Amino acid sequence: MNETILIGLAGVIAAATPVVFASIGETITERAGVINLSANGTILLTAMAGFAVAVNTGSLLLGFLTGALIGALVAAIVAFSSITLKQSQVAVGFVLALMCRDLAYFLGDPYNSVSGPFLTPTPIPLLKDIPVLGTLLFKQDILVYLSYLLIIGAALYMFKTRPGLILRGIGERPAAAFVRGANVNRLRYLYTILGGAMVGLAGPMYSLSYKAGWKGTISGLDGIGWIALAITIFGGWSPIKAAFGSYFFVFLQWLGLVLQSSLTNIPSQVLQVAPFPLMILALLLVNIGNAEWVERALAAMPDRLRHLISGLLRSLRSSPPASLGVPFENE
Amino acid sequence: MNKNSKSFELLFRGLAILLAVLFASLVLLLAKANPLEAFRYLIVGAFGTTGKILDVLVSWVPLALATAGLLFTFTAGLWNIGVEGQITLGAVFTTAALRLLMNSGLPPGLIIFLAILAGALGGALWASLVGVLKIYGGVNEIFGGLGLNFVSVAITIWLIFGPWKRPGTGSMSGTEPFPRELHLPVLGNSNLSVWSLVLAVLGIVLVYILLRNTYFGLRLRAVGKNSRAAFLLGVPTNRYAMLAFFLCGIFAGLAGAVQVTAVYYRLIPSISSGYGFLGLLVAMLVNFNAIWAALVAFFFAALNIGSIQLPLMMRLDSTLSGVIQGSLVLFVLLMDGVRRRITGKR
Amino acid sequence: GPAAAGGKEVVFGMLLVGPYNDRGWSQAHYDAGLYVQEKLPGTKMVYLDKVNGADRPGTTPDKLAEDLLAQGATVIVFNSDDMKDAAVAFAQKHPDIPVIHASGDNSWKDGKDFKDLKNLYNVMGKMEYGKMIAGCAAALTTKTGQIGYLGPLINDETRRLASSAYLGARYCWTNYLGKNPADLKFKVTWIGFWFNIPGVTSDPTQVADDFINSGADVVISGIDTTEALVQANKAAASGKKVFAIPYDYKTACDAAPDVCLGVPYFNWGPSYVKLIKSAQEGKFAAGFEWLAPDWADINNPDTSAVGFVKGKALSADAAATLDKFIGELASGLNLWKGPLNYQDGSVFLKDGETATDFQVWYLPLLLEGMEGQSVPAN
Amino acid sequence: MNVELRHIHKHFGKVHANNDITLKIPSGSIQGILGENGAGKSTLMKILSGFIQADSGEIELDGKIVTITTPADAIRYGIGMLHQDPLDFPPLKVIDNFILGQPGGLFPRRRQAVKEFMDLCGHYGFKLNPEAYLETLTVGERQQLEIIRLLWLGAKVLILDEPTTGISALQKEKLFETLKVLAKENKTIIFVSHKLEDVEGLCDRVAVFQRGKLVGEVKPPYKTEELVQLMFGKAVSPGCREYTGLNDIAVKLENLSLEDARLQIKHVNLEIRRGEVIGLAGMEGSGQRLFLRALAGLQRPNTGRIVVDGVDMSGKNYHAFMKHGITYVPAARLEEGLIPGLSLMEHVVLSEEKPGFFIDTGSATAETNRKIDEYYIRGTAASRVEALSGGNQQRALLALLRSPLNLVLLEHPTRGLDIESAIWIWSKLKDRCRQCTSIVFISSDLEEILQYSDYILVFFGGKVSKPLEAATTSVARLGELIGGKGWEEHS
Ligand SMILES: Nc1ncnc2c1ncn2[C@@H]1O[C@H](COP(=O)(O)OP(=O)(O)OP(=O)(O)O)[C@@H](O)[C@H]1O
Ligand SMILES: Nc1ncnc2c1ncn2[C@@H]1O[C@H](COP(=O)(O)OP(=O)(O)OP(=O)(O)O)[C@@H](O)[C@H]1O
Ligand SMILES: [Mg+2]
Ligand SMILES: [Mg+2]
Repeated sequence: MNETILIGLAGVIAAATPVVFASIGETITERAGVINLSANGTILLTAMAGFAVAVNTGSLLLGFLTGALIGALVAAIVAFSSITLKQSQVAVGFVLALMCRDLAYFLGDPYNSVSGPFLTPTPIPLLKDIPVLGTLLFKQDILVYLSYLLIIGAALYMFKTRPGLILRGIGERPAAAFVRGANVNRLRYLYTILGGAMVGLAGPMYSLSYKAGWKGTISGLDGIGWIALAITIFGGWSPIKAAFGSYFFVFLQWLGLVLQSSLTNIPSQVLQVAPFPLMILALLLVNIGNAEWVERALAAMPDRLRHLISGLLRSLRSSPPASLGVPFENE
Repeated sequence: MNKNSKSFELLFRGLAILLAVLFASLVLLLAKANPLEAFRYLIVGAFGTTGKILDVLVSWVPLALATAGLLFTFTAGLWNIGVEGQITLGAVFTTAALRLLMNSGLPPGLIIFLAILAGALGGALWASLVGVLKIYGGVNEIFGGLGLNFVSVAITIWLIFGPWKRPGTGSMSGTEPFPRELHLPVLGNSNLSVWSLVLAVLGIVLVYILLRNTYFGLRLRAVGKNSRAAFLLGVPTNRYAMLAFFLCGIFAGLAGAVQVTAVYYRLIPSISSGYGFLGLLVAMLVNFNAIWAALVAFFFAALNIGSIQLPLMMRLDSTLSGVIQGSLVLFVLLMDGVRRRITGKR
Repeated sequence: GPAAAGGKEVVFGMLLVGPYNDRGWSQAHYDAGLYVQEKLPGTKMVYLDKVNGADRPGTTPDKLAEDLLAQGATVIVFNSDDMKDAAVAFAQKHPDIPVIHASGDNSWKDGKDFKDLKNLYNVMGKMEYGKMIAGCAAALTTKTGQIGYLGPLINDETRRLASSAYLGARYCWTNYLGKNPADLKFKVTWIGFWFNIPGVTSDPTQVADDFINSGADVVISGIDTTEALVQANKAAASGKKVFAIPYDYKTACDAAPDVCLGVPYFNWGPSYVKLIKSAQEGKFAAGFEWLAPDWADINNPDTSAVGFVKGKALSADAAATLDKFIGELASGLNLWKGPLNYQDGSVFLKDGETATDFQVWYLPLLLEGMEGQSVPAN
Repeated sequence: MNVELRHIHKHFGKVHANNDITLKIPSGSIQGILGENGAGKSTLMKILSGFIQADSGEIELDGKIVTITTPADAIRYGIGMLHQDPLDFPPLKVIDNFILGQPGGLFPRRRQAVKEFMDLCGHYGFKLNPEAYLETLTVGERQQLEIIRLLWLGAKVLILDEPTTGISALQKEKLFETLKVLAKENKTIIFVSHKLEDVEGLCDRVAVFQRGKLVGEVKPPYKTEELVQLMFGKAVSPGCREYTGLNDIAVKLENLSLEDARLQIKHVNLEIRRGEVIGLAGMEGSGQRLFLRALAGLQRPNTGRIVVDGVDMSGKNYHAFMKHGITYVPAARLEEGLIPGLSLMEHVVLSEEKPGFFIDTGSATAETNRKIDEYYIRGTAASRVEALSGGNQQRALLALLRSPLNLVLLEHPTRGLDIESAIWIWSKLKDRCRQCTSIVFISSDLEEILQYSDYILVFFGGKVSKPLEAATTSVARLGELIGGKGWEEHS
């Protein structure tokens, strides 16, 4: 493959890494049956706070820890209000999405355009020399390598381990998990906070690495959180598909600018927003089989055609955790 | 005090407001600012002069319209997060109509009227798209709406920098401003257009009446609380959910139309001004009551206007208003949960 | 000071489109305000930043200017092209208030958009020169012969600035390095806005990376934010020899001195002093100024409207050549001179013909030899 | 294991669900728990299994007092419970359901688990495919899975809460055999039911609950009247049969074929006469619900016609059917039937077709109060429906039926109700029949079907029997058909 394209694709992987963290974090949270809608605000707040801490302490590690901590804290608010107080998760998450954003802009003002430390790539010896893959995967920074571990680890955990089975269980049917000995609400707290910490990490991943620095409202991060949420859904609550969705999203953006000079009669906005219609289309495909009118229309079709289409629709269907957003009460 | 009484509920509301104020103070202290001074400037900045109060009303009109619309979708149990895009498309349609008709020779009043109608239509169509996706395609309205918000911004920017760009330039300042006769007339020396105020007040009253004691309002509530059961009881639930989106879209579109005909007099990149999201916050606070919605929206608009004084007088960022608005809603939600826990009501 | 004599106390209000501390366009104006306070005793600045539709929803710059009036301001500065209509509207509404609009053209008699207002003054620096110098520094430095220009959105101003950079680069490439102009690759990629909006614009970080990955070793920034410098710095940290040229603000190189070839910047202070002083003395009159650098010393803070600070990364050789180029410009070298074609091959300037200010200000297309979109797609 | 419960109390708000229950269950026996709906049976079992906690009282296992605060505790002590509605994970595989909750290392040893699963299946004669998805299993199979899962976890006490509601007679036989084997293996079995014949056929001892109290313990031989007397505090008579059908045909099905993701129903022909009651019997998931929904226009038939009052309704939707006097009453009252958050009065307004824009609150309240009186609903016009008791919710649902009606379709009209309420509900329904309304209903209670139907359709895996005349059919005959036996003469 052309080296330039390879390096470009490697850049896509790097650019997508924060989104990978955020969408897998959200995937874990939602698998446990909780929607944390606050991602957009969380990422901005942690980008700012992580940057501020790193600037003041000179420590990147502290910056990242701050991000994870604040992400966990915001998630804990969502968990507390939805699990303990039984308030609407969507409402609380949405409020936090807006409030944390403004908080980031307000408190981050003194750090606007201050220069600070950032993470540089660390190619992995040996691995980096593998043809194609070396350039693509192994000349990145340490966070990108972490993201590989995260993708594989999260998928293994979710689908192959005992606690992963319970995680899926509490999202599907908390009462059934409860009678099998799982402390549903405690686990929901745990996974919401854990997922929140991952979303929180995405912030410093921008401000201390991929988009080093903090520039207030022109940091260019407002919207990322919503995109990560969309990708979670697009990925059908699977870590691997969420990662794929993140790469795909950034790839389209990249394609948009690579093709800008050759496709001069296509407005540049088209490829930039393409992920959203695509997300909607994906949601449409996986859900439309459940729509009443489709069922009615199918019923009127001749047998062969009906079986063909309904088989197709069934194979596309991917349903969210059955108890997503539903609080669990055993009394 | 009786744990189930109204005053108990009020107590918790008061507590929530107190907590929000404390939280905002804490944030201000973190920014090394004097909270009392900041609050004073917020208040003076919003109500200090008649001009300021009129400015608050300028901001109130689109916010109240968006909130009023959202009461329909909230009542129907729908999270119309796409309202931002609906405001934007309202503005786009209004601009399109004005551009189309400005040289038609029609009387300006009629042109404005038609353009506002077009705005309502634009918002309604965009909302219907979310509705169709939700109702006939199973796409959750939160994600459909979110996606369409992004698309609406892209459409706006494309129009501003592409087909509708000003001669020569193409800038964030938006499209070519419309001539003065196509502005909604303002009150005296202020920025407030009485017509848009009338529109908002009428809208609030209409929503109040519709949701209060009508068959329509009851059916909408039934759909919102239990759509399956409402269907079996004979309510055409899909039609009502679509109607909720459509009506919300009309109001959001009107908000967009007001932004074009009474505030910016053109299409700008961030034409929705965040009123949709802010409207969602307001709607969350007011429990389906349109009159309360109007009052809370006024308070939120006042925070927006008052916060302009912060950078001016204290070198603080104006986003404090958003922090206050958000924390208010957050603490009201939290305290509501605490109260229910205490009273044992689920 | 001498200026204090006879002047009355003047409060001037400034409306900044971005954050006052953005280390870019807006801060350059803010610093100029501080400069005025220092040079003109008896003056005081009040300002409001983030004056744009996204950050201050529901209001417009002309309305916000009223807030500055309420603070006692008697002169108002609008600092962005985006405030064009607001500046005009405000000036019309307050005919007795001197209004300074940086970067507009409404008071330009020969411009396309002349509004005959007694109290509106347009001032702009000829950044074209700054960009030419930037382009020259880039051409003198590039080893690959590939220069990337990170463009914001497409309009007259951004086209002419990108084209100026190209002209400077091409001149130095051919005249000093003696290379074939066809071997110089100058590519403009537009992100679609002044800064990144995820999901709406292209990501400038990606654009900068893409330039670097596809072989450009100098990236010139035309946007409000510093992605070009940041990405070049990162690439350099991993061993690549790449450089960047930021924009707008005098000390912009400080963020990554090791890869910074220099920065073309605005110095609004002197012209603001002049204008505010005339207001102070009651002599303010409408006008339009498009100010060239002070060729005696383009970095003289008291006289030059546009400057170029050389960066640490610029080699000594290149720096010397660059000085030579600046000297030539100072002595009248005009790069806006024919034969010059537009990007589509049509003739812009015939052989020997020089461009008028009008032609440069309202440049309709990029120039021949530049790669990239000239007009937004419809 | 010997189980002893002492002075257990449990309140839910003002309901005293368990009132000073003291009960001793020896190892190796099958203990029956009998009581009408809402008597507190499930509550006690949930306390024993750690799902909820008692307000006060003691639990003693093999002579030692234990504290059980979560299901995890109960599992540790060897107590396993099969809940009234199976608490398992339909989207997961059988083997995942089996493993989920089993303690152990990070990675479950799947192969080992499959082997042990197959061994247990073999031991008790169950045929379960470990790799199948749970949603493809019948309720009976899911119960079997739960039983062996609990045994695998080392359960010494097995609680079964109404395990016979959703399964066929055949499956029930098999279940009872298994339980007897387990008792012989010295497990303690607690069998909860409100069906007398189940308890009589299985249990070594029966404890009877009434309104939260333990009112008596009985040993075999059982006398049915004695049990009924204990359960209800009085004897109950179900009333006598009455045929209300006319000769006039209300609804006619011609060659109707239906299909959903799981099963097909083919070529059904049926005539429903005015005032007639048709009961649909079958294991849950055999097609009754699909059929009932098709009759309401909620499910579109693939072929065939539904003719109502001479009008062909094929392809029309539920609201079109409603206009022709057809109404569907779902089983899940609060999920599908009523609207939590709205008052009774608002329900009455919603259910009526009145023109106009504004609601006339005064007349609506009057109308609601009339219905409250007529249907003996304990509540007021302003009561929210979720605050009504289950029986009153069901009454409210009936009160909301429009009149006149051609056909009422009911899913489990008396599920969760005690016999008295059930009898009252049916008397109201029969009143409707006398007003020429036909009724088609689903029930898993064969007695109810035989008692109230004029004709019965039996469903088995999508096959539909010819209408059987209720008066000449027996429970045994129905049980066979439901279990898939004796269909030859029907095809
Ligand atoms: N979680 C709960 N919240 C409130 N009340 C409850 C709850 N669970 C049970 N009850 C009430 O406690 C009483 C006893 O209920 P329980 O479920 O133990 O009855 P049951 O004997 O199992 O009845 P059934 O035969 O219908 O299963 C009923 O009045 C019921 O409404
Ligand atoms: N969510 C609730 N809010 C308020 N009160 C409730 C709620 N749920 C149940 N109740 C009240 O608790 C009591 C018990 O309800 P439950 O359904 O257990 O009655 P029940 O004894 O089973 O009667 P029925 O035989 O009619 O079902 C009723 O008086 C009911 O009004
Ligand atoms: Mg029970
Ligand atoms: Mg009950």
